[in-house]
Amino acid sequence: MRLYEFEGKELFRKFKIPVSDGRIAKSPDEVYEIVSELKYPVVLKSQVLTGGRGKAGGIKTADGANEARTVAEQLFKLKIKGFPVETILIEPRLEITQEYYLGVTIDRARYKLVVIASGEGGVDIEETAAKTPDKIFKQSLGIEDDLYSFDALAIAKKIGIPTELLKNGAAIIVNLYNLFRKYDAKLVEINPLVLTADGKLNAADSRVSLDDDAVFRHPELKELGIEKRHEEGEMTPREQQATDWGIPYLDLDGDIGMFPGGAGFGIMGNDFIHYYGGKPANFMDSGGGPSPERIAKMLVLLDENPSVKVIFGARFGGISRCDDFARGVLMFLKDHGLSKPMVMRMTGNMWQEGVRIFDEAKKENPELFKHVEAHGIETPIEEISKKAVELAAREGGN
Amino acid sequence: MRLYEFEGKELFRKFKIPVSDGRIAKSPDEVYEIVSELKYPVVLKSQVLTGGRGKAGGIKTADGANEARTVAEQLFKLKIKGFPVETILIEPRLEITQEYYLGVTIDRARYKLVVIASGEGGVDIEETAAKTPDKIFKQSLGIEDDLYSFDALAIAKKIGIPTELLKNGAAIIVNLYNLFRKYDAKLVEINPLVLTADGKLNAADSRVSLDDDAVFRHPELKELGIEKRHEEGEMTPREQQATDWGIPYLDLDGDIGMFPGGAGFGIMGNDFIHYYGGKPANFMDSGGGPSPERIAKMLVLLDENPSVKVIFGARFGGISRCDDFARGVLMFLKDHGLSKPMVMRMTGNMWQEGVRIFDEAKKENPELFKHVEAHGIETPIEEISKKAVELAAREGGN
Amino acid sequence: MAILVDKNSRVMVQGITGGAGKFHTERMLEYGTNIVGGTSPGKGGQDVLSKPVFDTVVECVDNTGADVSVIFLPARFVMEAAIEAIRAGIKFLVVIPEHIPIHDMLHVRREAVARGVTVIGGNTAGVISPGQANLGIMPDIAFKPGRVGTVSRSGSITYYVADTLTQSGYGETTCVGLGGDPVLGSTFDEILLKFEEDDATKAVVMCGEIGGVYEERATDAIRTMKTPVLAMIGGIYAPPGKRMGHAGAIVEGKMGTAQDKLDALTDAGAHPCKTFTEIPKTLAKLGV
Amino acid sequence: MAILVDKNSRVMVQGITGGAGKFHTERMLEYGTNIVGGTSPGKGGQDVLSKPVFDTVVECVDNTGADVSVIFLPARFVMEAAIEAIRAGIKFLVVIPEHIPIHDMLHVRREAVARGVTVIGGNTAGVISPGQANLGIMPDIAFKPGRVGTVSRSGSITYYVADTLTQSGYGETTCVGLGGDPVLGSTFDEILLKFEEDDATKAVVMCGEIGGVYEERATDAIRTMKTPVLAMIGGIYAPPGKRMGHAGAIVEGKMGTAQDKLDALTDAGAHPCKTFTEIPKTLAKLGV
Repeated sequence: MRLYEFEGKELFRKFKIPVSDGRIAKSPDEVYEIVSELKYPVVLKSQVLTGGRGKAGGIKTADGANEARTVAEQLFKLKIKGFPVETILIEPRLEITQEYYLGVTIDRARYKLVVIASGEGGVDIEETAAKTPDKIFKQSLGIEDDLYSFDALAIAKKIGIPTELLKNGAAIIVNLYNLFRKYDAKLVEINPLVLTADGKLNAADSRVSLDDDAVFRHPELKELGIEKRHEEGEMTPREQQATDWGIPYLDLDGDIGMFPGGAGFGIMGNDFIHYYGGKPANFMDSGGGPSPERIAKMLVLLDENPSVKVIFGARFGGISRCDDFARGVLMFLKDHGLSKPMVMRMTGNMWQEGVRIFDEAKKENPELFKHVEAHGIETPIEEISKKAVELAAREGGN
Repeated sequence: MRLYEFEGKELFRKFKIPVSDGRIAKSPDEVYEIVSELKYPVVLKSQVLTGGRGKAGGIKTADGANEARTVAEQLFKLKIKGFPVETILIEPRLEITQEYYLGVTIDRARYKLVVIASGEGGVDIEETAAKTPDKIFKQSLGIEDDLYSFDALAIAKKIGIPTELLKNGAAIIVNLYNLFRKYDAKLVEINPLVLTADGKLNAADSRVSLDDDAVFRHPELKELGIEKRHEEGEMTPREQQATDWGIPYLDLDGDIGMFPGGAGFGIMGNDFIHYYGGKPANFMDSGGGPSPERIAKMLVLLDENPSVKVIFGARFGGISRCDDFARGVLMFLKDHGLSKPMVMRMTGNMWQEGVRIFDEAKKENPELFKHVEAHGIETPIEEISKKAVELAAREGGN
Repeated sequence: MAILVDKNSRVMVQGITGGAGKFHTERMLEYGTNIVGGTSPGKGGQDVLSKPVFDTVVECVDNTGADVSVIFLPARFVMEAAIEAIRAGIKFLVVIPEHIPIHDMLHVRREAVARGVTVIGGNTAGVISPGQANLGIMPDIAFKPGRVGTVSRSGSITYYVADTLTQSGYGETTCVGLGGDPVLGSTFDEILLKFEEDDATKAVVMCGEIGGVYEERATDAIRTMKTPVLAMIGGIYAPPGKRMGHAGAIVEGKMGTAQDKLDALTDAGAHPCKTFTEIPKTLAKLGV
Repeated sequence: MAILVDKNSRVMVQGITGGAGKFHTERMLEYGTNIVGGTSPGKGGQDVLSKPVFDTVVECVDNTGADVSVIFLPARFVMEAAIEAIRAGIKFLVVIPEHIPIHDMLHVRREAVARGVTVIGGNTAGVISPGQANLGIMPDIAFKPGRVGTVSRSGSITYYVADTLTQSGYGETTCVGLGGDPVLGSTFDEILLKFEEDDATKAVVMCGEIGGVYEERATDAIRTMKTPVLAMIGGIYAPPGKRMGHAGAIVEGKMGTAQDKLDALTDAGAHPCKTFTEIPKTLAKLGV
């Protein structure tokens, strides 16, 4: 769960990491009102859940309320990598004399937390890391380890924080690390941490990503107004629909509707379609042990997508039982009806029961199954993939 | 810093340890008002910073507001081991079917935290521990160790918490341990943890002692109304005076005023006086590196105490410098004047400077020193002790 | 004859009284897995499927001699359950649930490494040594005793690969699902090296996917192995995954695309396969 | 010739730029203590009393070869300073400040034990090996090189005992103040056993006091020692101390009165002394 800059700074404030007094606004009029009250020149920062905001023109300065309103009008029209600007953070403009980088993340390969620091902060930090790795300092710690001030001070010294600010710098590093552990973060970054002309350190930007799976442990986030949110750019209407239904779904530009089991074959199935010359219309993941209702909804998404010419179904029942799968398909066939050809394969856990459910329903109403070509363990999945590609070519006429 | 029962329960509540809804009252009228609002029979519990409250008659039940007022009038007149009852905690009366003991403390000899539990809680827990130690269960943990639910559950099972409440019992133990670590406690006890007739666990009493030296880390205690407090029973006026001045001081029943250096010789000096047949009038500790003002105040306490016939002074300057000591004595002699004989010894850090200060002052005004017999390193402290005892015998005429 | 679990393993289930726990315990028992009991705090003394239920793992180990445990519990309870099992002397632990907090898994990993315990998961379909023991939620239909080991991130890929090996007559020694969570109890290299030590395993199929760092970490192990390794990577045609900020790039380097991963593994000596049907062909070529 | 510190020790001061730190550093230097530098975070590069100041202990150790450190810092900074010193390779650490949070000292002790470092204090007057090095705040007037070691809880008692030994011609090898805090970096037994290994130390005077549990813990060590131990306990006539709840009684047993402690030590073979003047008499009787 990625936080907005202003939310991350709220957490920084709680952990005594110095940030500017910022105010947020949702409209040009609000921007005008806020800036009217302020005596100093401001910076208007678009709040979006993506990087590259500065280069995309999402950060602007203004000297007074009128200029701020004009600038804000432009910003609220912006879309940055598909994210519309809905909130602007207004902060005093800083006179910056030096930019540092501080970050904490998880080194998954070594199962460590890593504190990263550099004396060359800013947008080009990755280039610095790639070209002059000796300008990047890292300290690895076990999840159970405290970061002590003396180690933080050594880091602050290495990245060139001035002597008189070493203790402050060390405190910021320790507090950032504590914030990371306290809130189950995956990533916290201050980039840049700036040294201002009046000799103060200030976290000029925040990037905080928390572990969605641990948010339940932090109900206080809700009290701060920080809630689960959609982190992708603007969605297609169908992606929005899938999100509302809790189904991981992504529109692609092909014509084969992918109706897979778990995420693993969800990814590899797309490769298979490509190998045989087809193009998937989507990516989808059923999640572990989907209910019949969910299975039915997955099919609705594909059936109602005009780009989809053919549906490719694959179910290897593990925690997801084939009987539930079959029930879901049947529910869809009865309640909604299938308007395009579907070729599918079903095997694994409870597959006999799945077959029995299909057979019975077919006996009762063969019409329901007129577009369905269902295979079992006897047909390799590659054959099904090939059939789907062939069908799509035939249906699409292209 | 020992907390009152109701304060400890406030912390319990924060840590989800089940306690009754309690209300506190400062007068019989307040008790009457509160009980009038309540529908259930209540128990009135005197809030004092000492044990043995029940046996001293400090806990009473009442069935209605009138009875509660009458009972409260008696309780507010009580003194329990020298502690006047100033606050009463009013709680619903519980129907208790079983009493357990839970505690966490520090094993100083082994540098461990220890969780202690017993199926036989209540006031006789120490007797249980002494007579049937197999009914007491202990688990030692390092200060860095978390107490996990599974270990807590094993403890809960050992002390006989019913199967259906094992998870609740384990949670209480874990939370008590977490409270201990979170608040830098020296001791937390639930005695008794009770099982009520309606099958619930309830922390019926709390005992919480925090580390005074770590209270600075917990400003939130102040927000809960928990502040540093005097933890002794009623003080003599002189003890109160000393406390106000920040001087550790205790009245004893002898006639030799003890004016020692650090706590170490403060304790042993008292023994020495006894060895030579005398009796100290007090215990006192100067604290590390006392200022001249503090030294002077220590002498004021002794000079104004009519029981004191002779003052016995001993200073071995370590972190407490003899020059400051001499300046303090001189300040007292000039501002207050000494009304009784004092025999003293001064050596150690900066002793030459101390001697110089005395010599100079004496030259200027010999009258100031007419009651002062000052020795240096040449006279063993035992000789000074003997002299003090002899002087006291002479002065006291007994 | 197998790695991690075989017919002599004494298997317990943490969360044996829960819905999923009970359902899959029954399936595992039907497969012939030597399940000796389970835990459910506060339900000690009951029986489930004629197996004894205990309040704690220590009690279960003391009374049944369990040495392997499978966890079926809500994600938020997994960390303590895993540490409990590790401290109680369990030597191999399978963590089925998904959505386990990442920091929790770091604690579990630390405890496991400190005590020499192998943990797989979370979010794994489990481990099966065909004909001997089936731990987790894998469908038994795909598996048959044989001479090839498999290790993969995803459950569904495990099934497809095993199905392929079974249909083509190779069969499997052990099939290991590492799990789909971002931080896992075990990594490819650790499992590959266990296969290397198993005489019955004549080749290993390793299936990774786009994202994460565990595939790249396997190259050193593959270079040292005598047992041939076949590699499949999912996501060759998937859009590149999101990186975790600058810090992610700095710590983990360039996040490998699926093709990068496949190239790295091939460079280390693994035999790349695109589809399942290429697996038996490659094995035949290698003379397995 | 001494324990813990001698003339070859390379001593640093943590908090060397502070008021007390600087004052006592000057005194220690005057005594001839081999002080090589100190730390004060944010003041690295300065000089104090012609000794270099560093930001971190690691820098100080790297540049000066320091192996002993004395801490003069406010109590709330002691835990981190101590852990910093221990991790930087300091082998003997003297913690002067009082009022250190108890939980902090538990952390320090853990770190010290894990890395084989000796810590004394908090709330200690320090350690002196007369004629060689004086660490802490002890007045040098009381001390002279000689053949008796001392270890006590209280600073003032250390001075009186040393004064007695000095005046009676025995002199001291090393005098150790354990400190007055409720949880200490070292215990009597640990220091006694160090004296046992020191050839120059012909006897040890141990001074405890009422309260706490550290005196009783020394009895096992005393039983194994060849070097005679003289024991003094303060508080024979003091009112009994407060116990720490039921839990304290359960964990620590009956809180020893001063007389109980003296009896236990005597029973273990120590020679009890009531006043300082009995010390040289007892030593003479023992032929020291």
